[in-house]
Amino acid sequence: MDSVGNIILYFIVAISMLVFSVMAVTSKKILRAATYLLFVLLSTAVFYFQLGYQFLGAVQIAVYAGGIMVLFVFSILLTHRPDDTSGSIESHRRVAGVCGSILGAALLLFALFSMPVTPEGGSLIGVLQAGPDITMKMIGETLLSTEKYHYLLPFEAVSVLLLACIIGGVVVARKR
Amino acid sequence: MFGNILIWFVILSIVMMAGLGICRNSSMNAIRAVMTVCSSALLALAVWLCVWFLDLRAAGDTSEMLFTGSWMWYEPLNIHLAVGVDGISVLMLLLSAIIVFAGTFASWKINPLPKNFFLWFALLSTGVFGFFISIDIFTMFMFYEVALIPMYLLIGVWGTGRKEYSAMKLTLMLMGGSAFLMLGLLGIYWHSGPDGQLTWNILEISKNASIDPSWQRLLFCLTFVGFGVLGAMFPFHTWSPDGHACAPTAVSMLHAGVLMKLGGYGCFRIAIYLLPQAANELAWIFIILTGISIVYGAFSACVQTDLKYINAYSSVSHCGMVLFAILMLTQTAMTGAILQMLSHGLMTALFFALIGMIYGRTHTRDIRQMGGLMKIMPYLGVCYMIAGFASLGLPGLSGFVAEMTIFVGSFEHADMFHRCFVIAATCSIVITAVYILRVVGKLLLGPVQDDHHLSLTDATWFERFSTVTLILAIAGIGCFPNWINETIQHSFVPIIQSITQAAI
Amino acid sequence: MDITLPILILAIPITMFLILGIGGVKMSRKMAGVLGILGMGTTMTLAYTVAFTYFFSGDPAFILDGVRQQFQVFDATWLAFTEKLVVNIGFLIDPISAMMLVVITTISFMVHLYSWGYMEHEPGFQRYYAFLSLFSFSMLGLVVATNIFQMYIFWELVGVSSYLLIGFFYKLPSAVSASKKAFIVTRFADLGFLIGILVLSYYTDTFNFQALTSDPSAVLSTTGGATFMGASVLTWALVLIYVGGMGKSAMMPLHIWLPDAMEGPTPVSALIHAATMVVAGVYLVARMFPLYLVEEGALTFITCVGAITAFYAAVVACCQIDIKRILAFSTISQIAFMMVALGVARPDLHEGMGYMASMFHLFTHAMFKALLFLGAGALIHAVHSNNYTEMGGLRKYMPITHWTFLIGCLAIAGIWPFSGFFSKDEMLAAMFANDWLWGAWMTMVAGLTAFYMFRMYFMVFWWEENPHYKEHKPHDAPWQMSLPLIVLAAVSCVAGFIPFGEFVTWNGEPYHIHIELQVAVTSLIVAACGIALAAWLYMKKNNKPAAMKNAMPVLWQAANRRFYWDEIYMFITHTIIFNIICKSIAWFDRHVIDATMDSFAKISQKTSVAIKGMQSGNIQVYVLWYFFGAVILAAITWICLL
Amino acid sequence: MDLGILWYLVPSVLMFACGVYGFVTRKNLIAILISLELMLNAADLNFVAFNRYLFPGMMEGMVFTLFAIAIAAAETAIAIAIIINIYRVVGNTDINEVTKMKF
Repeated sequence: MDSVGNIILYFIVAISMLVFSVMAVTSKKILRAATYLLFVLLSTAVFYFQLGYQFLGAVQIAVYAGGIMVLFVFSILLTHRPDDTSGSIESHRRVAGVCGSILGAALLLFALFSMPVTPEGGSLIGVLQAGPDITMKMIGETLLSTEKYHYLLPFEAVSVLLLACIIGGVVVARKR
Repeated sequence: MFGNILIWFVILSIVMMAGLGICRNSSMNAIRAVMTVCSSALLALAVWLCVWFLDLRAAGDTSEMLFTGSWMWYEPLNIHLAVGVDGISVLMLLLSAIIVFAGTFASWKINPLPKNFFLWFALLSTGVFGFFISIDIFTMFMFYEVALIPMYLLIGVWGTGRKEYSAMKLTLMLMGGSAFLMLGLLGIYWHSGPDGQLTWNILEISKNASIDPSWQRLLFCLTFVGFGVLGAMFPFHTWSPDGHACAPTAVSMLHAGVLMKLGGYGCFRIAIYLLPQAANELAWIFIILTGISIVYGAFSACVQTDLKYINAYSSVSHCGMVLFAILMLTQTAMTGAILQMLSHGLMTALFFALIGMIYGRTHTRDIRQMGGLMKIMPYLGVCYMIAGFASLGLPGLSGFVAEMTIFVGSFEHADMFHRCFVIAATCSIVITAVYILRVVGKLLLGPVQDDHHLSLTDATWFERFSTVTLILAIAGIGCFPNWINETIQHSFVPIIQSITQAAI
Repeated sequence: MDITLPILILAIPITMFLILGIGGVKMSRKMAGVLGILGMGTTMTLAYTVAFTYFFSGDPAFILDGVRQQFQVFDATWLAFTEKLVVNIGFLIDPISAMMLVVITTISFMVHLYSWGYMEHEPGFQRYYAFLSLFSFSMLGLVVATNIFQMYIFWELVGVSSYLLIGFFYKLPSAVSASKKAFIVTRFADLGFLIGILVLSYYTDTFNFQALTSDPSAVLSTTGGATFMGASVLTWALVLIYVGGMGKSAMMPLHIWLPDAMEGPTPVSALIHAATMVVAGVYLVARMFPLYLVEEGALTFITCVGAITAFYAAVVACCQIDIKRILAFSTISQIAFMMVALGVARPDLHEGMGYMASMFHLFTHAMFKALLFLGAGALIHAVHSNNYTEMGGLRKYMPITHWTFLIGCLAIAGIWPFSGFFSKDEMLAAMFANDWLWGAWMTMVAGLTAFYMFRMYFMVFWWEENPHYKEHKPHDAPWQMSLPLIVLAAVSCVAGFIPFGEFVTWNGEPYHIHIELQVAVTSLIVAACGIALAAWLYMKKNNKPAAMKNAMPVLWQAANRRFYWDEIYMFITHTIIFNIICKSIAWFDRHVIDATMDSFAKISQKTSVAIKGMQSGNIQVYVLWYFFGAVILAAITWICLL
Repeated sequence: MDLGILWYLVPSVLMFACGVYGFVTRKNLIAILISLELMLNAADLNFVAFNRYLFPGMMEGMVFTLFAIAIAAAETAIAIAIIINIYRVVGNTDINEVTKMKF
């Protein structure tokens, strides 16, 4: 039996997440769309916190909401005049998009609800207690050592990727 | 590996390409020098091989293939670069060398992009030589494809008329044939070793393999149709008129002269030799088709007005004769088939060379717009007549020998079916006379049709060189045919043996 | 016999051909003419030597116990089809080939000499002599063939030489089409010949004449009684081989090329289309005569075809106005005579006299017909026209031509003592011996012969002078042309007295010619009637011929148009074969076969155009498709799992 | 009432569907990128939820989400660089205008 607070929090976050998702993809003004995306990202971060992944939530806020959104906003400001709107494409495409997404969602939801092995009984409290708290020490060890289920090589690869991406971004966007 | 004389055919062709590669695009003389030297070298090599081969045969070497060699190429599939020649391949190599040589001179003034033209031309000849020296069916197939591909560019870039269409049609139809062929060859490979050791080598397959009759029937149809497309068998011949009509001179020469022989040679070497039982059972189907080819091609040629179309249809008829003779499965008829391949190769090459030369002067190939050219360009006129006479089977030229050998050989079958088709095939000699004389009458004889033609010039030295080479070869075969018989007679022994065994 | 002479007989003409053909362009006319004449003269001398040696040396190889033998001087392998079926090139000498050697070389030499004058101003003089040499070579090769295949080879070669020479004036469309026609018609006949050879060789396993003819009954047994459509295969083979002969010898219905072949230069007509090549068919039958004897059906066929042709050609000849055409039809008629004589010959009838008579007539006919053609050439040379309507009264202007021509006409009409009388008499005797029907029929033809020949003679030399003579006075030809006329006329006068039966008989045994008085008198009377009628009608200008023509216009028109054979052939070849068969096949090829192949390409092209919109490059559409695809796949998987 | 796994998965599915819709229908390149971020985010949420509910003792899901976020950052940076470049060349960021490389 989860606490009422948790449930209320859940509903607030879930509803805002869905509403802002829809608004992010339907808004005519691109800057607003970016802002709605920010809210969606923040809501996701709240979910992460709720699920007990504080570090992940922090990263989500810092990198996504902090870093990526800034990029978005800058680029929007660079490439748009304030009164620019971004309309959707032809209506039949929109119909196809609606159909496709609803169909996909329906199929996935149908799959989820008919999943025979769904741990219906699992409550948030229960699962939070089942595992140990994720401490920074554990995260550090996982990312930076080399045993089984430890991720030094991917970590380094990602860092190289980021480096390459920095250089690439500079090169591509540089004024000629 | 380099001690084997046969490899040098391919190496020389590659050297030719390399030599062309270092020429500058604009230096026509350098390009011509490379082509002349290399094609002469190839011709010399072919003649040398021929003499050496006859020497070995005279010395009593009766093994099926001489100058054999085999080098592993791709182990997992047991693909070798296996080479070897018997009398038939030797003659085919000689034929190819003569035509490459003559083709070089026939395209002496090719324009534009001479270097690229000769590069593709050299690649084509690489494929042709490679095909004839191979006795590994995979390598054979590979060289076959090598020979087909350049054709597309050669016709598409240097051709005339609806060249893109024709090039595409020719390539697609031949590639379609290759698809059948590939299936057939794979089938043969998978049945090549009864004891699990699969092989591509023709000699080993013919010795060891005992392919199940029902499989043989399927594979025979696949391979025969595959090669038959290249041999312009009815109803897969339509690439030939369009393709030849649009191709540049040297390419028509090489294509009709040698490439179509690849079809006949392949039918003979692979379809008949490796699948003798099916050949016995199913020959009748293809006898009908090739019989139709012979008569049909000849009739079609009668009403064409484009010189190249006439020759293309006559090629359909004559190449039909090759396949027809092969299917008769008797030694004499097969000898005739080989003779016909040589004869048709040489005389069609001569025809196309002459048509190219005439076209280069009059800028038309429509016989209704030309006339009386004998007066204006007597040398070319006489050559055209000689080619025509060779085609309609004048004794003393190659066509007669070939056709007669085929007829005599085909007549060895006493049943009504074969008789009817042989007699239908013999009728083609009359129809051939009709269309050849029609062309000669309209093109060369009679009054001059177009006054602009009066100022045209006769052949230049390189054109004479090209035609004389071919005429000498044609007359050589026509006057002294027996040495060819002697060259190839051993080569039939194993084939006839396997056919008779299969018949029992 | 020494092998050198025979080889030289064949080698000199072909060498001349190559020299004149390749080097002719660089040669002066005189040089070419002299070379050609010298070459032919040498060949003639050698041929005479060979023939003389054969007939008179008494060598046991040639004559054994009074029977003349066949002798192969050499016989070298040229092409081995199988171990047994081998084509040899050889030199067979026997009575008929020796006789033919003499005939061919003599006429050829005369024609070479004659052409020196006749063709003097024609362009392509060197080429002309080259072709003449090629023809001589081919014809000599044909008669000395040791095997049927060698004969076929040279048979084709004479066909081509004939083609080249008929089309010598290649700028004239009529000459071109005539040469084409000649080649194609004979080629068609050769198809029969070839199939005949194939059938015969399939059963007998040999091409060699000696092997075939020395034991005909053995040949008969090899066929094992095989039949096809009611007739034995041997009959079929022999008839088919004879069809080849029909083509070359212009028998009905394959005669249509010969009148048109007169488009060639006149000396060529004399050599090829009167004296030598056209008798090749007769020679072929004579060569294989023992074989024909065992299949009398084939011989009957030959006789019938010959008899019909002889009559047909004689009737047509009566209604032509082109003197060369008249001579052409008379040639057809005379060759048919020889054919009939061969057809009626049987060993038990006067010891196979028909054979001897046929060969005898071949010999005399060659001489007097060449004479007539060369005479006609001289006339054409003088008047510049082929039609007798442009001539008339020429006897005063051209005495040499007149007298030699008269001798020729008398010879062909069969008037004693000219050569034609003797040979024709023998032939008629042989025919009467076989069946009086043949004899009577052919006697009538002989009468017609006399009539049309003298009709031409009177129209050309008597009748009425052409007014053009005042402007352009005709005159006798130069000596190069007159000399051959005189020589041939002399030969025609005396040739009849040659005891031909001593030299040439079907089995080599000598036969003593004696005049069958009854037959001789009958034929003489009939011929004399023909001549008298011609003289009555055509000697002086009068209205009788025109009146006759008007009396039966249909018949005259039909005969003048050669009973519409050309039209029938034109209809068959041009309308049916060319327009209907060939064009429909060509159409079928373009619009059915090719269209099918193209339609494969078109279908795939259409399909690709239809689906290439999917490959728009628009990533959003791709995602949409991908998503739909994924959803569908997931759904399918899901349903399957349930 | 328990917050089971479905409670997290269902919003994730809906968010993903929104992303798909946006990706397919938006014309602006940046808007498309935004939709992409939505889908990525949905996937991240799934990782985390599954990790928490099915294997609470392990942290693979979290680690992968971390990497995904890092890679998303990299991808966004490059994408935006390209978009800015396109804007300089073409003059706007409409996906239908960017067809020069197509042929």
